[in-house]
Amino acid sequence: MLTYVVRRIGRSALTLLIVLLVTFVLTRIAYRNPAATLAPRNADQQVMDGITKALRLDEPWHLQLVHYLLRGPDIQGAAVGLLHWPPALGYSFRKQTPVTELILSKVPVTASLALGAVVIWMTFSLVTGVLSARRPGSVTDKVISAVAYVGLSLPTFLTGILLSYFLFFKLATYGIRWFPSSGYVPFRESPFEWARHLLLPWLAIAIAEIGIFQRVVRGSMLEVLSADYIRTARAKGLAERRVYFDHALRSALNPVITLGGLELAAILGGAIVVETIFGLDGVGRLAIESALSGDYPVVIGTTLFASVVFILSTLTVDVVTRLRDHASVTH
Amino acid sequence: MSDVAPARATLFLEAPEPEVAGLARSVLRDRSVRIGVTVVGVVVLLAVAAPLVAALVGHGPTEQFQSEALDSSGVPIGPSSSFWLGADGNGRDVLVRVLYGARVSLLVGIPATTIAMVIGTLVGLLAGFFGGWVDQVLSQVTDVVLSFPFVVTALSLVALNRTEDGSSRVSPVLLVIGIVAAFSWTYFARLTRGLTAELRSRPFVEASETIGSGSWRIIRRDVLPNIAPAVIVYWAVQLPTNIVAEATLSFLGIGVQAPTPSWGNMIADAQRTSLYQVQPWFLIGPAVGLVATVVGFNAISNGVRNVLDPHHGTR
Amino acid sequence: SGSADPNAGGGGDKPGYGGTLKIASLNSDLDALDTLTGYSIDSWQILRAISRQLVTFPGSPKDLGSDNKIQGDLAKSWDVSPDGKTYTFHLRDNVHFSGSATREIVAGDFVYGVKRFCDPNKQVAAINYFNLIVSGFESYCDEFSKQVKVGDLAASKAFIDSHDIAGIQAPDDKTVVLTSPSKNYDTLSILAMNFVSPIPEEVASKYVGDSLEYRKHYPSSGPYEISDYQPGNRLILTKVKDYDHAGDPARKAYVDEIDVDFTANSEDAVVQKIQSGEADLSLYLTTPPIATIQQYTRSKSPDIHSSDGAGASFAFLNTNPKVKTPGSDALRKLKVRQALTYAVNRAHLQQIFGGELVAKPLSQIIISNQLGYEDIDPYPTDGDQGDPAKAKQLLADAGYPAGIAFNVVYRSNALAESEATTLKEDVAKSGITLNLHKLSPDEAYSYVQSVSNPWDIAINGQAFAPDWQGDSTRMLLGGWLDSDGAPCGPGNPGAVCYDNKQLNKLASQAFASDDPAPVWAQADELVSTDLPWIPLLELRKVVITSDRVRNYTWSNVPVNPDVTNVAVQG
Amino acid sequence: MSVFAVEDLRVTFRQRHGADVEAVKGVSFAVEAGRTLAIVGESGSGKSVSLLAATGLLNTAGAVVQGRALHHGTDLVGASAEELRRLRGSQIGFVFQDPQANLHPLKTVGAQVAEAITSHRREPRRQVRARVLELLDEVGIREPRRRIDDYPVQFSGGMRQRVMIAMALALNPGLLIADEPTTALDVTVQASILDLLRGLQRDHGTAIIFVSHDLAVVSDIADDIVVMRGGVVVESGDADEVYGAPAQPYTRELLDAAVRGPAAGPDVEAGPDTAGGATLGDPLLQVSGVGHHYGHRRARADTPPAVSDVSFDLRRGEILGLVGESGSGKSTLGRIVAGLLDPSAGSVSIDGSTYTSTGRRRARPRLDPRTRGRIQVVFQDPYSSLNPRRRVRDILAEPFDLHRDLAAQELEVELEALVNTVELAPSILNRFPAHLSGGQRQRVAVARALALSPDVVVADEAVSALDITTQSQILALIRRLREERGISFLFISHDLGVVSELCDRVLVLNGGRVVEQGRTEQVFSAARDPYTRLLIDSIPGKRRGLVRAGAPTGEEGRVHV
Ligand SMILES: Nc1ncnc2c1ncn2[C@@H]1O[C@H](COP(=O)(O)OP(=O)(O)OP(=O)(O)O)[C@@H](O)[C@H]1O
Ligand SMILES: Nc1ncnc2c1ncn2[C@@H]1O[C@H](COP(=O)(O)OP(=O)(O)OP(=O)(O)O)[C@@H](O)[C@H]1O
Ligand SMILES: [Mg+2]
Ligand SMILES: [Mg+2]
Repeated sequence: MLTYVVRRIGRSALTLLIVLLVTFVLTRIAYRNPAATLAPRNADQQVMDGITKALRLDEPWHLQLVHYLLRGPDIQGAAVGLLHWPPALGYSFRKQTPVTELILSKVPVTASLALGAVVIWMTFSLVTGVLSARRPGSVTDKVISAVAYVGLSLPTFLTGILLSYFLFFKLATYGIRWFPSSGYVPFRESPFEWARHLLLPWLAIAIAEIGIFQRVVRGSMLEVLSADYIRTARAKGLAERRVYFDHALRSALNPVITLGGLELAAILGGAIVVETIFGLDGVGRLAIESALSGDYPVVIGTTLFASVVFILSTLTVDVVTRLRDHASVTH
Repeated sequence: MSDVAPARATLFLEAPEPEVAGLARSVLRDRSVRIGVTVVGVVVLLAVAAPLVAALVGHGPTEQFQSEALDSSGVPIGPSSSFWLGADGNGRDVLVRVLYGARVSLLVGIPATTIAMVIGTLVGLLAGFFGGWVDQVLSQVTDVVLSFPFVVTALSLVALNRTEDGSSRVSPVLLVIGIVAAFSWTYFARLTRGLTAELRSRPFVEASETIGSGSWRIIRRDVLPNIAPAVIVYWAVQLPTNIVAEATLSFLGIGVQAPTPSWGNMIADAQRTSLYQVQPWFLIGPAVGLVATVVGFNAISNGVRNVLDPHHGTR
Repeated sequence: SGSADPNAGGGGDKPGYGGTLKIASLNSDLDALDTLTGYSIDSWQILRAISRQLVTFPGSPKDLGSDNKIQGDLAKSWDVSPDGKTYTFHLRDNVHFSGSATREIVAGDFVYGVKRFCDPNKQVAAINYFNLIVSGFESYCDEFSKQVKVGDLAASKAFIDSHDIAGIQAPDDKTVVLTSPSKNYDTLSILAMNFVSPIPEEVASKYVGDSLEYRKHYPSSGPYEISDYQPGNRLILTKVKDYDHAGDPARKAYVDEIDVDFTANSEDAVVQKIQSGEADLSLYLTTPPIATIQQYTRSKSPDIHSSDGAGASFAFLNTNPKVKTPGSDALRKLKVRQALTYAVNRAHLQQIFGGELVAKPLSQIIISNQLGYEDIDPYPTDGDQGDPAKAKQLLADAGYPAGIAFNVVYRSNALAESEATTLKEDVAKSGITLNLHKLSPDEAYSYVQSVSNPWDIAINGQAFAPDWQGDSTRMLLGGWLDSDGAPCGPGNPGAVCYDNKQLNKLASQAFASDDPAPVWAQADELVSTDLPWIPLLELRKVVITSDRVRNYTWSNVPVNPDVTNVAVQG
Repeated sequence: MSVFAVEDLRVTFRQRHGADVEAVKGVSFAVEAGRTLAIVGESGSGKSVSLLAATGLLNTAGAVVQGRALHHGTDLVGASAEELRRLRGSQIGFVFQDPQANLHPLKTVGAQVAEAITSHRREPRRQVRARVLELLDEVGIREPRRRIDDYPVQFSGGMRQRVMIAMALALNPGLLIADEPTTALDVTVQASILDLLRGLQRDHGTAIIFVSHDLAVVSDIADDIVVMRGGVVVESGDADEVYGAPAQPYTRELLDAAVRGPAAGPDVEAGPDTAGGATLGDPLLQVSGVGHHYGHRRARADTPPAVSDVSFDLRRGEILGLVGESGSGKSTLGRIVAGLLDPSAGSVSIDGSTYTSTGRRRARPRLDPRTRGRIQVVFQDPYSSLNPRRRVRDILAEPFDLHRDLAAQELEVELEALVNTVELAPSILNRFPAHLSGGQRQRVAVARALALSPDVVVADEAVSALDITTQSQILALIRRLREERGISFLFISHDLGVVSELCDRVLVLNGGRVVEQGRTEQVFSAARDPYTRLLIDSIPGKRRGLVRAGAPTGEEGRVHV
């Protein structure tokens, strides 16, 4: 197990390095004339030359990469290179802020978004998935499955628009202010406001995910329910509730965990659409805004961040499922 | 989105009926498939008929009818006898644009998914069949692609696509196809890799070896035909996902470019201009188109899975 | 947070003190907050609350054009030398900074502010204005950029400490003396912009210009100070404790708090917030969506306000001689430019912008409330609908009988996108093909600046807003289009490389003139015929507010509501 | 009154598409306290379905159950779910076939046994645990205190089945239903599980219903017998009577098929120099010092090699049996001989030329085409050894395609000859494997192996998955091929009975090593190695004299493992 984890980490590091290389080269080609994009508005040629010098943009790109990987030059008092603690991911001239700081300041929002959404969608899909699998083909199953279908077929941006229009705007015009349209209140400021502000975004994410996961849980449950050991559980005289939720669900969870890890990673790496629609100042919005505005140090930073999140969560999922499988390996 | 299939895909290897004809017959008997085929059929028909409709009502997809379809302060009219779904903020016919939007969705979704399928299947076959370092290298590549964030990378690629003279290197639609394919082949690769590795240890593959078949021959004759049904079903699973991906890119403004209509950028337009509040069809038209298409394809893939995988369906 | 003031709300439209003014921003952050760097009407709208100048405009409830009476701000009075080149300002007593500095504001703070202008870290666009009105400014800046590298804070500070500008002096704490190399009729107007604001050196020199840190430690000279700033989330301005209202006649500062909400990401979200009462005003919203305007006007809502003088929409042409695309080569021919102006259907554009309330066809460079405006139309067409036949003819004459294609870049906002797509459709009838490329708002500015980006035509929705109402004609005719005032190259707004010696001559005549209007009119006719840009629409400013807003006031310089003079109820 | 009686039970499965399946068509039987009722019958005869239906465990939505199932007089068909739940586990215990699949993989064995108690009684945790330990001890788990918190995967198959039995007996039910409880286990383990059941029945007076398809196994334990076929009971009665004088032809057929005699290879002569080696020809294949170790070099330290230092000769026309417990390395050795796996030590040669040996770092060895054609394989599972997507014609034509350039006409002739050899009709060529019976499929697999006229065929459990009748047919085919074509077979099986009947010589593997080799009848009658003896002793069927293993006379020698 330990050697497995070590090897996985080695591979992940390699993955990360390749992601970094590709992103670096990609942004270097994609954003031509970076100094102009990075300079403050109205900057003249001198300022741009200054930025070019400071960021060593006049050097060949492989040297730039070396600077980036090593400590790099100091810009306005902050290192821009990776070999530095905490690793600096460059400096955003546009925002006049080191990239690492910028990203870390957005993490709480995105994390709140992801975690709340995952709790909602997992709870709902586990319950509805089990209900569906209990009597496949029954009315309950058909209704739940049909709803799940629509949920999974709704693009998040559409759900977002509709939720915001009906639950915020329409209600608000009738004077009912349950849901704010946008914004984020930190949890430690007011847990209630935190949840109130995030409820619609959570729903927007959860609706699609419930659609997916309900089906995964259902399928996985159906498969598990036909397993011999479920019959054994019944043969012991176990109550049906325990058969479903203890025995069956326990084994049915593997695909749920695997897929859940992937989806969660994608959201943690930046839920661009939802963050944009609901004006959440998270990593996703930072990523898309920097990409749109050509603030490429931030583009590289957010890309790396998303990769790290993805890699960490797949690693976790792998280790968890392996630990579970460890108990169930069949040879 | 979904990688449900890989987790359960080995079930397809146990597909009850080997003949394509028989399979098709029982697939078509499935109710969900029939609903899906009907919906998708209608969408395809409408997409094909888009120019006809355009000619019939006399409105091109990007033609603006400011004088007929907008009032003096630029507010579009709602449905009328000549504009069946009303107009958008530029005085363009929403119906015609929705129909042309269907073309974009299909013209992006189908090739993108197919390309992804071909690449992914090839990669998965090689990795699963040869194992060892081939697998290591290909898995590494897959990992790298998987860990790229979709939208941001797409944006970089869009920026990359702009040439020195400001035009695009390849047409934006091709680029969108490429981006969507680039991000979805990995799912096919994971699926095929698992299936191939599973098949690799099947006695009939070993049996082929014992009569002296080479690797390629085995891949072609023994592996490919057996993973094909799963791959094709997964194609149908991935297609709606990719249609949504295109719409999302267009919604974010990095997919199909204005004035070419795409459901994604139409919805974005309707939302951004708030015009959906006075001309709801501006939003409902493309939204219904998109959701119906996606539901249709989802129904088909689900139905096919029901048939191929007895656990999945209702009995 | 509610209001503590018993006057708050109250009957009728009488403004009361107290309450929170909530502003929904379309952008996720301010483009600038430093008074030196801020050069957008939206940053000015906020800067109005947190900075004061020597002179200012007091705001007007009627419209933008009527807010044209300059009055003393931090200067209680001033003297002008007989040659009109030297201004001596006498500062008010008992005015203080707030926020990260709380000491009294002294004359040296203005001098420091101007000296900071050409720090290579804090580039200012308006630098051309100051070349004109501050003697010795240009050479100071040259020296600055020679000696100081970008990113080197210590060197900046050392340079500022050791070098002086001849044209701006503080003989004592209460006196600022400004000397210009030549006489300018609009010196005071220029000073009314936020560029010349007092800045405490002990704070400002610690931070990188307009960085997040600086914004968080912003030293305010206005009635409000920054109490909380989270880019992407919110900015809260709180009224300075025990603010001396008597010492600030131009800003009533009714509200206790101004709360800028950066979380609305689309035009739709912004207006929904205002319509639902979650916000009172907008920021970065050029014009409310047509649908919203219609809803307000239909219901005869008192909460929609409009004014002339918002600015204009132009199609910028790439006149940079270094650019060699087929399109820009063609555009160097007058006939092609004329063809383009005939091809445009201004009536359509007006309609998609939202009709009469929002825009009217524009056939010249300056707009109706600018000095020297006379309604001219060198290339008239029927009902402003354009004349495709004529356009085709002109194109053929210019050597493009088969038509021509241009690379068009446009800003990705709703207005510019509609404008660009409508133009594309309309000019197609004249055989002109527009290849559209979308640019993000942030990217757009630098994109058009760079010579390596081969665009031919740039569409912005709103291309410009006057720096101030009235005699700001110099901004266009003596600034952007004047190759003496704004040499070709980056840093030049709109990247204009128009070079017309005749215009330059007229402009320099006008600057020194006591009656510049006829000169400007002549200059306007000259360029409007020569078409350095294709004028499309003159824009009116339309603002919607929540029903809590009282004492709605326009503010000249920001071309926006005056946040220091509106009040809220409840 | 019987403990449990089924009367005229009928089970029908409604199908989504196609006709309904009537799996059980009116079955009746009964079991008394302290007695064992054995239900036997071929696969698919309805044994499991009838028992599951009778106890409400048929977890299929579309199943319709009619008739009566009386437990101490109470009818369970139509009883409420709660009522059934209360009976199950407390009054009726179950042991199912596959101990691997019947234990929850993610719960400790202790927890699973405890559930059997807690689902019926509320008892303090400590008390339950004590009882679980007691039960584990009772079913023969050594050191239960140490093993109680292990997961099933840490248990061997036999131990898992003991855990299942512990679960079934936790509340001391009056009735134990054991559905093929030993089928998936090794002979030796099977013997000990049967012992355990007998002991428990003796101590508690439990009524047992014992399901099996194996008459030999049942013969050791049954008091009464029910023979089923196609969903109906064809014969039932006292075990002694049924074994002694079966009334029905089908029962007789079953019994006959179960009878195994030792190899009757023609002209088997003991070579003077070999230890009981029987020979027909010259040594053809030489295996010398072969060993194999799976896994990476680092991992090898912890695991013993799968095969080590195995040497033997295979002569022309000889059938060599390879027996041993599961995991003893039979298949590994077979794969090495077949050239599908490189050994990590030693070499294999045919006619003196070595074709596979150690030292090559490849996933798969490559044989030159000629050698490849000389050594062929028939695999265990007839279902998975044929590509389901290809027609029999394509499958059989493949070897010709690869090795010989034949015109269509010639190919057709060859193919027909081939199916003839394996006693199939040419019409089979156009079918897909899915449309063949198990026996037909295995014949196709044999035909494919024969297409290249091999000298050696490795048959790895080639008949183990087939039912008894089909087994006999395939064995006869193998014998015929050896006689007509002089093909040598390496016949791998865990079924001592089959081996004793078919093979000229046997090789006994234990832990990857050869512990005994010699002429079949010699090994079976006078095994020298204790392990071999244990294997032979574990062969069921002794109670009723069905087995007289290795009896050279062969008159009533019935062996089945
Ligand atoms: N869920 C089901 N749906 C349809 N048919 C079924 C179902 N379960 C079992 N059958 C059929 O019922 C018949 C009897 O099956 P059963 O499992 O009782 O056989 P068995 O005698 O126990 O065989 P084995 O020895 O293989 O266990 C078979 O033909 C089987 O295909
Ligand atoms: N591919 C493999 N990788 C690692 N270990 C293996 C592999 N195949 C078999 N083994 C191990 O090698 C040993 C011998 O296995 P083998 O399959 O040869 O046994 P067998 O005698 O054929 O058993 P059975 O009767 O169950 O088929 C076992 O311990 C098994 O777990
Ligand atoms: Mg059975
Ligand atoms: Mg084996």
